[in-house]
Amino acid sequence: MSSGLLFACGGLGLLAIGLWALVLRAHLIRKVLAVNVMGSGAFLLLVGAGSMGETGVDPVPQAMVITGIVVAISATALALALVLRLANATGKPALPEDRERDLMDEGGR
Amino acid sequence: MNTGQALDLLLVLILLWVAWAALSSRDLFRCIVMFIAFGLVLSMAWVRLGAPDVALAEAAIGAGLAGALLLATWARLPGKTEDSQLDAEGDNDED
Amino acid sequence: MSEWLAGAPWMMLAIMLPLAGALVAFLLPRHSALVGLGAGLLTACAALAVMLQVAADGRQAYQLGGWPAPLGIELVADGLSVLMLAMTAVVGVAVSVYARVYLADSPDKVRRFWPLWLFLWAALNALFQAGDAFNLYVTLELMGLSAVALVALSGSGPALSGAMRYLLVSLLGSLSYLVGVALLYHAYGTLDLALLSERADGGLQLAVPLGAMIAGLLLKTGLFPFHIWLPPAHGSARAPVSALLSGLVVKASFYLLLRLWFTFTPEGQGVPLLLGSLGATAIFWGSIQALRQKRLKLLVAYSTVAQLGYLFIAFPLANLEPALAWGGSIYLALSHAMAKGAMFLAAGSIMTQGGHDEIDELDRVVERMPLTLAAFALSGISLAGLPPSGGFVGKWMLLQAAMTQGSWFWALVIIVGGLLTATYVFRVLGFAFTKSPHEHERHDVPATMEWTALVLALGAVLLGFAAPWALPLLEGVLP
Amino acid sequence: MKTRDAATEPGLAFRIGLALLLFAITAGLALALLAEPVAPGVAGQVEAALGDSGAKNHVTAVLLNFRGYDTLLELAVLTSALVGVWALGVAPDIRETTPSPVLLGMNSVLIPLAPLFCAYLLWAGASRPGGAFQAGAVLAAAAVLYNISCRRPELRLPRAPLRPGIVIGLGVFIATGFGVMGGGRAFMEYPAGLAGGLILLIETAATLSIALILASLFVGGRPEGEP
Repeated sequence: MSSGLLFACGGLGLLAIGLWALVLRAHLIRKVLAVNVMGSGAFLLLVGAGSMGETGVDPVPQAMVITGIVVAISATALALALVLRLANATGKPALPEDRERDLMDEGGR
Repeated sequence: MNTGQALDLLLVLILLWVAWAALSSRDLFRCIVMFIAFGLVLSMAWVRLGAPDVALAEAAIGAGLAGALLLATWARLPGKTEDSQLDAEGDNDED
Repeated sequence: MSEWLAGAPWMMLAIMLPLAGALVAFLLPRHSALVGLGAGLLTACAALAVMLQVAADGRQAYQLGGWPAPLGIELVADGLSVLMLAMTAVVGVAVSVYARVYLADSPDKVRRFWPLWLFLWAALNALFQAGDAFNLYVTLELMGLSAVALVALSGSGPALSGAMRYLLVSLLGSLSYLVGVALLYHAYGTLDLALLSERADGGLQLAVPLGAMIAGLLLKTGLFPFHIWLPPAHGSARAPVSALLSGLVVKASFYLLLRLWFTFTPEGQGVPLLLGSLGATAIFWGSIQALRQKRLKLLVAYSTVAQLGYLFIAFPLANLEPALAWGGSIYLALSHAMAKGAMFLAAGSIMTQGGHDEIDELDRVVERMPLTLAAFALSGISLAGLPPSGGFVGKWMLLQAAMTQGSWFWALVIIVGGLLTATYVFRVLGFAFTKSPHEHERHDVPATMEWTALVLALGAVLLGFAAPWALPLLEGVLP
Repeated sequence: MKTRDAATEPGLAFRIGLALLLFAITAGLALALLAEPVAPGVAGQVEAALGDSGAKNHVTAVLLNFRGYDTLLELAVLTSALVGVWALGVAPDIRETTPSPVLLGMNSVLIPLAPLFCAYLLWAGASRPGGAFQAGAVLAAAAVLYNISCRRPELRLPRAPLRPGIVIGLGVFIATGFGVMGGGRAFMEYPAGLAGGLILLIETAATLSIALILASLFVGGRPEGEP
């Protein structure tokens, strides 16, 4: 089993874990974390699968992933700014349909 | 299976475990810390995949700045107690 | 004429002009409306020039950086691309003119609207001309982020939660698309769509990535049952933004879906039948929800859910009658963009005038704003598919495709959907002619707003006459 | 522990259904991943054209030259995210707190080092791992640390050149793309001898913008006084 395939499979695992949390968690910061984990999974799949075929490293998937990382931080920043505005406007960092749900936020200490 | 592959397998398992911890802990602060750790483990994975450029970007942006953003947002959420503050990242005890 | 046309790289300009415009509008916040309108007009000219080029000389390609694919990225424009570019130009200019007046009372919003809208315009034009699978991902993200920020611009609680949900859905859709790109590159070693089309030979290696990409795009297009995010986002944004989202942004992901379908021409009847059934369900569900809405903008937003359903009826019909089915679907997309754009703009004028958009409190709005109501009615005519509108041409082609192959079920869906559309449009018109028992505040609406909506709605009706010129552009594009 | 409201939480059946769906999706993706044959990517072509690209690092050559258009749009994504965050409103209040001495001590070492490290990454990017995005991120991290350690409003990010600094990366990228046209060259087609210098120019401007944008994103909104 090549390490490319191994990491690509790890990427699939991250996609599944992330999607699970994206659907089930109500707290919006958790949803943002979930999307980021999914994104990392897709990136691992991109580079892992790209380095399965032949010897040597293909720089194109790597360049795509660097692009993807910057896109991901942009989306994360916009999402977090929205979470904050939404929480300030409605009192809870959750979508209206999830407002009654357990947000699993115990303050941290 | 040689040493390199064993290391890779270990790295993937840690990666999955850290991701799971970042998404399922009941303590949101801990989740964010785990997410930063996730970014660091991931950048090791990039090194193993022969992608040092990606590893640098991941460590700086994916773990560092995304983590700082998440912590800042978390600290600014309404209803936080006074002592849950932004610079907890510098000297916190991980619960 | 064609020498003058060939002299400039219009395809690239149609992307770079709005991008540069966005930067200048952001840099000079006090002049953003002027910069934005200027850049918008230039962009529209560039898009129309691409259209003329393609109409004269057929498919066009442009190598960015001078590197040929697969090493570099190529821009590609064919008949389908230029129809979408032209649709964006027409709706974009109308919305720009409207927005300049509509937002004039809040200088804050003006400054934020223009850079975002120009980023969105650049993303749309880039998407319609992209020939590279990964470049498409970047354009999808640029489009998604600027669209989400535009929704949030209104600042209200519902708009913020609508924007948030929209952002999550949009990111999930793009990620699903990206997974498909990763697997395609893994299997075929290229990102160039033309090369992929040659190399892809079916089997799991094609089916799985294509499925992931299509699923992501369905989510972004808002096809039933993935439409949940659409009405809150489209209904809570400011009127010009709603017009852009319902008119253009959902069409962009639909365009990409068609592009992938035409590139890979998947076999089998199961998926087309599924897409068609979801489309039929969307028509009924969206129309019934539209009928039940109390707020005008939500009614118009649910109408988008229903009309998007029509676009997917083409999939099961295309097997035997590809030209009629795809042509009808694409023509419906074009006319829906104009009609729905006009309808949201008209709704915005009504809201500005009365300070609310409760349907049963419209209170004889016809007396005060006959032009706006005419715009609403005309766009309703196109949505319902009455002649000679663009909507009529599109639905008639779909109907013909269904009749010639004896698919009475799809024909019935098309006809009943049209009747339902007419019903919810007339419900609004009815209240616009009745007096409400309550008193309402009244504001003046600038004539520009009323006229822009009317011109766009007229365009949607007259689009029917453009069919003999527009449809031949699609020759060679359809599978 | 909060009490869970059973009625609003997704039930067991939903979770099982979701798990099955995720398993099916993952299995499908894995099957496609394992299917044969696998085609080689475009690594060979990158290698062959590397000499004309103006960069020795393969990834930099792809990012700034062969697929530079992707990078240009990616900068647009980053800029649009900032415009979007600023459109949401003024930056939220940052609570006045005294940062810990440990952090302050660390910062007095880290912040001066950051520009050095940034310059190294930018310069190294041409031949070794590094480049504009990593360099920009390091600079932004320094700004974030600075922001955390001195939280007095007058010590926040510099104000006057903020907007020009934010757009300069994308602006220089686009301007260079147009600038090299002529003599039959396409948009962004860098002349062979000049490619290295032009890439460095673009990367330097991009680093500055990326740093400013990332740091401004951390602030979470429009700085007070920005129109």
